[in-house]
Amino acid sequence: MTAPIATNQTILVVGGGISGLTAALEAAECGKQVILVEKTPALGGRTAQLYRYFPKMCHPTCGLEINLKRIKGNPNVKVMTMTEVTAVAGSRGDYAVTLKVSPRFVNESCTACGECAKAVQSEVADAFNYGLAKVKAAYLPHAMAYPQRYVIDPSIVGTAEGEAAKAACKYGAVDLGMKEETVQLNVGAVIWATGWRPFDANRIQPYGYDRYANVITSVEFERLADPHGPTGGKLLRPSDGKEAKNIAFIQCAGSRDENYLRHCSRICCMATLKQTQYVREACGDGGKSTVYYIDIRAIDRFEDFYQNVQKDATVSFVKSKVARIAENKDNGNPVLHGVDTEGYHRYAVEHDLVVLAVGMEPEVTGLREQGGLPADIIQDSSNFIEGSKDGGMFGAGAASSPLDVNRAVQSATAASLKAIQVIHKTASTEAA
Amino acid sequence: MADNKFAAYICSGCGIGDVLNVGALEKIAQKEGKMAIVKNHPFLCNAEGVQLIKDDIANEGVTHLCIAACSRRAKAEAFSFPTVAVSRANLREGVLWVIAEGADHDEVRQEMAEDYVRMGCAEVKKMTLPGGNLKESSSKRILVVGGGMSGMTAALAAADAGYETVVVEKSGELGGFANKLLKRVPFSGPYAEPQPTGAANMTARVSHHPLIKVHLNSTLAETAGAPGRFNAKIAQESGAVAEELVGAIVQATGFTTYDIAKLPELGGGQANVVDQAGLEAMAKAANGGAIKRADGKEVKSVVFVQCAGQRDASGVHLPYCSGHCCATSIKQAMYFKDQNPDVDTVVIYQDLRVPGMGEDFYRSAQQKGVIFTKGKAGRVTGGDNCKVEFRDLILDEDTSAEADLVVLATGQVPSAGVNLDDWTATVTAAESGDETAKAKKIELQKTSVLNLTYRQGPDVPQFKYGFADSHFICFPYETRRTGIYAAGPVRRPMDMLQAQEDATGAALKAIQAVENAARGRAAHPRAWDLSFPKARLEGCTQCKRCTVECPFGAIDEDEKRFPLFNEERCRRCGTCMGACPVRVISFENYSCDTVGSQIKAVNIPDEFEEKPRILILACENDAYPALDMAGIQRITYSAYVRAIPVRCLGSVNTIWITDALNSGYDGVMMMGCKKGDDYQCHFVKGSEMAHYRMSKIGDTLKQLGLEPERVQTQEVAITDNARVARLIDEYVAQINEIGLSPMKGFG
Amino acid sequence: MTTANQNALAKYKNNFLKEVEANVEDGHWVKMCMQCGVCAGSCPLGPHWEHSPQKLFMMIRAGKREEVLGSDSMWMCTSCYNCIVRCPRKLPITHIMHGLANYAHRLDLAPKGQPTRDIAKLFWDNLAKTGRVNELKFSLAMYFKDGFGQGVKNAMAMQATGLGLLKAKRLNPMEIIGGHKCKDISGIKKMIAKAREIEDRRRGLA
Amino acid sequence: MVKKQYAFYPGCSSQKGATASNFLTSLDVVVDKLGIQLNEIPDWNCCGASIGYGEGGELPRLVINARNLALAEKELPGQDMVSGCPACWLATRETHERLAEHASLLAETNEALKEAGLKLNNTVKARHMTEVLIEDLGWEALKAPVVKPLEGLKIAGYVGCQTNRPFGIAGESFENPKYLDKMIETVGAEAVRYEQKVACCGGALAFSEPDKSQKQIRDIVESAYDNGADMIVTPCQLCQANVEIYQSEINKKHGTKFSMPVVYYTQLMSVAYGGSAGQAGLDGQVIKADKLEAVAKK
Repeated sequence: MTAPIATNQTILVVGGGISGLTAALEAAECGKQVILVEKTPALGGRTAQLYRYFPKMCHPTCGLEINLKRIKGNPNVKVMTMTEVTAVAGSRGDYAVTLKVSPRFVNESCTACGECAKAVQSEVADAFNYGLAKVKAAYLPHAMAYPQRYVIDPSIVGTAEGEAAKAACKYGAVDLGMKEETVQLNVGAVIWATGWRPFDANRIQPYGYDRYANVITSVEFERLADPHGPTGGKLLRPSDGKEAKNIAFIQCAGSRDENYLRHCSRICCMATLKQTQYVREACGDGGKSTVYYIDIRAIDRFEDFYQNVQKDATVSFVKSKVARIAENKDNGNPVLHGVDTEGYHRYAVEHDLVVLAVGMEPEVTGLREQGGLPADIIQDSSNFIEGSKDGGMFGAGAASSPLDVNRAVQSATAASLKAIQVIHKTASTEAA
Repeated sequence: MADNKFAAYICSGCGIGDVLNVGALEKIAQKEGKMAIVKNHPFLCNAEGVQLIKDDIANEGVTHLCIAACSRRAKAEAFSFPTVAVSRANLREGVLWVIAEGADHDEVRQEMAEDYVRMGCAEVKKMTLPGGNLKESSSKRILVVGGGMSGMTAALAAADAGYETVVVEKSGELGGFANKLLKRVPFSGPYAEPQPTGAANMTARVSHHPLIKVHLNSTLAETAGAPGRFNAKIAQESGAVAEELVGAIVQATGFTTYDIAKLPELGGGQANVVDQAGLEAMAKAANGGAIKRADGKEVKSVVFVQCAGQRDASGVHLPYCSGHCCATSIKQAMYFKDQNPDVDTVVIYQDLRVPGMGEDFYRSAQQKGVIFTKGKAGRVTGGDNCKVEFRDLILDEDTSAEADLVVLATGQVPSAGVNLDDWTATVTAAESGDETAKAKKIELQKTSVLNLTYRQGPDVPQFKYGFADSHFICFPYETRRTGIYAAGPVRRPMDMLQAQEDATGAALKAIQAVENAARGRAAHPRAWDLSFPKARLEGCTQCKRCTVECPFGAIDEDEKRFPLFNEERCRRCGTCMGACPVRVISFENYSCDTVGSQIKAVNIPDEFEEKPRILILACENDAYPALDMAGIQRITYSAYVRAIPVRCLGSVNTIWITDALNSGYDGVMMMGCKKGDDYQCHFVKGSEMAHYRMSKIGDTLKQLGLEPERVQTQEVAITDNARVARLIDEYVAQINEIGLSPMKGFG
Repeated sequence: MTTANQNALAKYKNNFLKEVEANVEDGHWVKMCMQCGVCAGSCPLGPHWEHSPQKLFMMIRAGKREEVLGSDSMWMCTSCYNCIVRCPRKLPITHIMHGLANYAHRLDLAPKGQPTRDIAKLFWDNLAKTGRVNELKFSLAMYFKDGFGQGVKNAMAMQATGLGLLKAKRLNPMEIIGGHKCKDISGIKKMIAKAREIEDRRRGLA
Repeated sequence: MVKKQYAFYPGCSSQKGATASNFLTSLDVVVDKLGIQLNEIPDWNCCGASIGYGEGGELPRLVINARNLALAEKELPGQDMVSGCPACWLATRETHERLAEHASLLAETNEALKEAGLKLNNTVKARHMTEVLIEDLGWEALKAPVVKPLEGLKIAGYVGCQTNRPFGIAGESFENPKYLDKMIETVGAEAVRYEQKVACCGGALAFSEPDKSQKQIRDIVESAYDNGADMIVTPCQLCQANVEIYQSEINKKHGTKFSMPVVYYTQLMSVAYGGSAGQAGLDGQVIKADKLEAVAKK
């Protein structure tokens, strides 16, 4: 591929989730040149994998549609997918950035007609659905994927199936010869919108996520509730595909815990309150949600959402950090053991399904080796980005702090202006 | 300008050519579409296909082209020809992928494709290329209202980016609420100790910044104009009025603290019961020494009562949580502990809300010996020996704590100016001669912050609880007053860290607004849009529907009550166009004609063919993508529908409906986004307005002798791929039920 | 009331938390609890506690001195360490429970005849005598702690067990005379006495 | 070959004629086959166990453990201290770590130790026998001497508490440690999956709260039966004693017919390594481990 033109007046945005999209677009709509790099094959990030937003219960893809329309309509933004930053040299106003572009095995000629997928039989884990389902090894990441281009999974490259996919494409879009490429860029400022990842629930041993099929994570639950998800929006539990009606939500799964994450992930309380309404949506009055919490952090305007959920007879709250989960061998129900600390009431209750409200940690950690952040970046004790020593690189969105979408966008918009300040300073000093 | 030359390009790729008779489509484009050039290509979106079109533009002088291929949502970059008018006939997602396979559908599938080609040609014929409207004289200065932390941050952010900035502060000094604080909570690691507020340094930077001009003791007497040309009249202490021409406005007017006098049950108004602001004052007075009460007694024990007059479900006090108060009380408890570890400090909370790294600040306070008790305060009595009665929620008992001082953590009340609902009601009443309303209007006017000369009222609309927030989660700066952006606690309850971030973001949006205005472009969400509404005033009946219904207050009225368009305020939704009963309002590339001609272009079979025709008018942001994605997922629906994307249901003019029914359509489906309190419409009331207007169309239907079912409005979400197909098939069934339209052949 | 208790009361007046921080093993951790209750739910003998650890911590902060020190709750600790490994604030809860129990015992505020309290004392005395535990003497002492009659009953009740061990050569009747012991018993005794003396001095109980 | 040297802390229960004497017996074959030399710490004393706190308090408990560490430091320089008994190990390791953390406590400790003519520099690492076997020798080495694989034996690995929490074996989880199952498999037997692997047997409260702790024991044994175990194996002396000895009591009280052998992992190894029933201390079972004896007799 040909490297896009970039100068010290160009802003590099790393990460194509809602924060990266925002940072890139806000700068571009101020007339700035932006290069937006995304590690995965499509833009949208984790918000695209959410079913609904709190508190409006609206659909994240609605905002994504607008942002994609903004991208399509704006020549100032150059998008590079399947691309990662491997090195950053130089300093504020003049960075030399090295990018690694992984092969998609499908070129710009792709029309998304889908013939390659028809020609391929073998399947791979569906990343969009957090591996809860499988997709063909030639796939469109999801219905709204941008760029609207298929991906050939490396596993079938060099196999008969790979050739079949190639043969099936009338447009010469399948290019099995693609190799990993390295691209060098010069940019004036860098915005790290590298986002978050769900905390690894396997590490929370007392909850047996690794041992019990019906203990899942909050991000997986989003996919279950989504009509575009693996269960077509039905809340079917993994062990036996039965509809889950009596669901437990465990807060601070990893967060606020010095054994795992020191910080509070901020979004999980609201996310769970939202998800209790998925249960209502699916089961009506027949559903039952129980929220096990330490503090309900429904901050600022969100308080009324909390108050409305409290009025919902199908939702109850227990002030308790669940001690451990066992499994009822006969029916596969998780059994929660703990104590309601409001007055000390011991419980041992069965639920159909347990949803762990897993915490947020930075997707890109403090590791300095390849793929990590440049040494110049300042991170806090949980590896969130506070800024850079030379003041030319900025964290945006969930890479900078555990933030909900609204605040992530706010943060990204601010980061966008800070980047513009940098390149304007460079321009004016050069002019002088 | 050169003569128009029309061309149509039909793609036979992605299987279009295999399933559809492309030759027939070409003929239609020539004969019915009257296209001067008609070409087909097996792979139109590749370099060669695109070059074919470029060459015709360059060599054949093509000015208008219809691309009959995939959806307008696909291949946008390949099919971007900025110098010509372009329409897209959606043969792939709109026909090929949604109509069931097999020979018995060949006929209806082909008819559908032919209609879309007809529509595409008809549309482009009525389009002109938007020229934009460059403003030479456009101002790029930024006005910041409010000189607190948010305001100063916004001013510095804009000025540091090279934009001249004007700050208007009503008090005699910059710094705002931060001046009242001894210290702030930490913004960065290790999140253990209170930090200096930094207000003084910031004040100094603002005062000395070459690009920043500050008006102290000043308020906005009047704000007229639009982005790029706001004229702000600034009333000064002296009584003089300064005028500033600015391009955009950041409203950072902050908050006031909830009046503790309203909390008598919590000791509000009694001795030694203070709010957090009061405690800051005491701490500043102590100046590093022991904190003393009003009566001079050294405070040896203090109780903090969280959520005082907040999170109140009873409707008496603030229903919301102000977010910052838990961390603030922690900070204030540290004031005591750091000065003297033996002071007893107890924080009574219901949920301790210190998100993110605030957890470390909480730990630090515990480390210092601050006691946290989960409880709900009942009665507080002040005096020499204060008493807080509360329910200990852990020990499950009613108990009480005695202390020298009680601090109530009260909430933030936004200073957002006039509530526009209130305003509109008052104005309407006043106009109908209500005297008290007239008086109230004057009182309201006094409370205004911006004093906008907009028809829709003097301030920005408020979202909830008086906060001037955006309605959208993905777009916190999506203002309903183009070029005016609220920032800080006036937008939403928040702490200083968030306020400064927010102000920086708002400054960017202000910069964007002045840049867009200068380019004559729209603002978010149609930032790329160069079209803007034009009105043939000679046809106007001064009915004021456009001025009333414009969701963005873009249209004023001149003395003769003709609409005065402020295109820089306009968001290009077309609501005015939909509202206009005499259809004098239009955009270059979107008008009553561009849509009307498409409707008329559809070939209506006579009733004996028993092929109903159903018109779909689909919101281009939610419903049309849903239809599109139904195609991408190969979900099939009836071939009897003809879908036209509209910018917003609010732009739908009833003439389209009546024309459609007159010309023999059997039904009309309007698909818009969610309405109501949690509306999805980025043009505020489009969907709602459509429902309203269609409720009115009943009479027209009666006159035509048609059943009300022939017009249907649906709320469709972007995720409704499968549902939208179901809705279509159900409606087709329903239409077959009530029978085909009697109007056929009369159109 | 023991003088130790009087001293403590005098020194800390109504600030029980400060007293605990100063005098109870790892007591300075009590203030760090955030009342999540994971300890309460993790304890195998939880169902038998009057007050769970996290509740005890709240009671300490609330100054409920007699209720806390008079409670038999912390005597229910089996030292399984579940609470420690699960505590999100890393409180050494097991140690705090041991510390509270010991403190209550030293001030003689712990419930009289609390079996674990009594046995803990017997055990310690037993090891302090020879430096090593003499299981037979320890068991017999246990049976007879509530007087001779009860002792016989206890012994009879546990006869099967005892005989089992005897058969398995895991209970040695010869232990009744002599049995295992350290060589430097006197040194050990002096050492323990000294440690006790230092600790009491530090805690102001001397 | 050069034997690995360790300062050995047997602990009271492992002494001749004490409840865990059979553990010590079985250990002989194991250390011999694995080339380990255990040098008993001269004149070691009791660790205070988990119940010592009641009367002992903090410092006296630290001091008695410090004495053992000081003795090892002095008499067996350069050797890690290894204990077979979790309670001993835990008390010693806790002492080592707390004294390392708090200089004042170390000073006070030494002040007391002086009375016994000792001084502690706190340089000795306190370890548990399972730790040593897994970390210092490794699974391959543990498998090598197996001559009589315990084929067909279904064994419930009962880890219990104190070998597992709060320190545990490196890399193992507190809720589902796998090393004991791995040991069972290493000696050729089948590890039974059951719920009570890390449940508490009541520990020292077996004496003072018999009903409460016997409830715990009952759950453990029941679960082992339900999952088809022939016997239970444990690394813990107190667990072994409680779970084995009180079965008769439980049977008496609840009419159950428990007769579930409870052995030490060293007894399994001893047999698998070719040791006789006697060498494996199987004569020390209150409930005979017949199936294991059968293998030993092969």
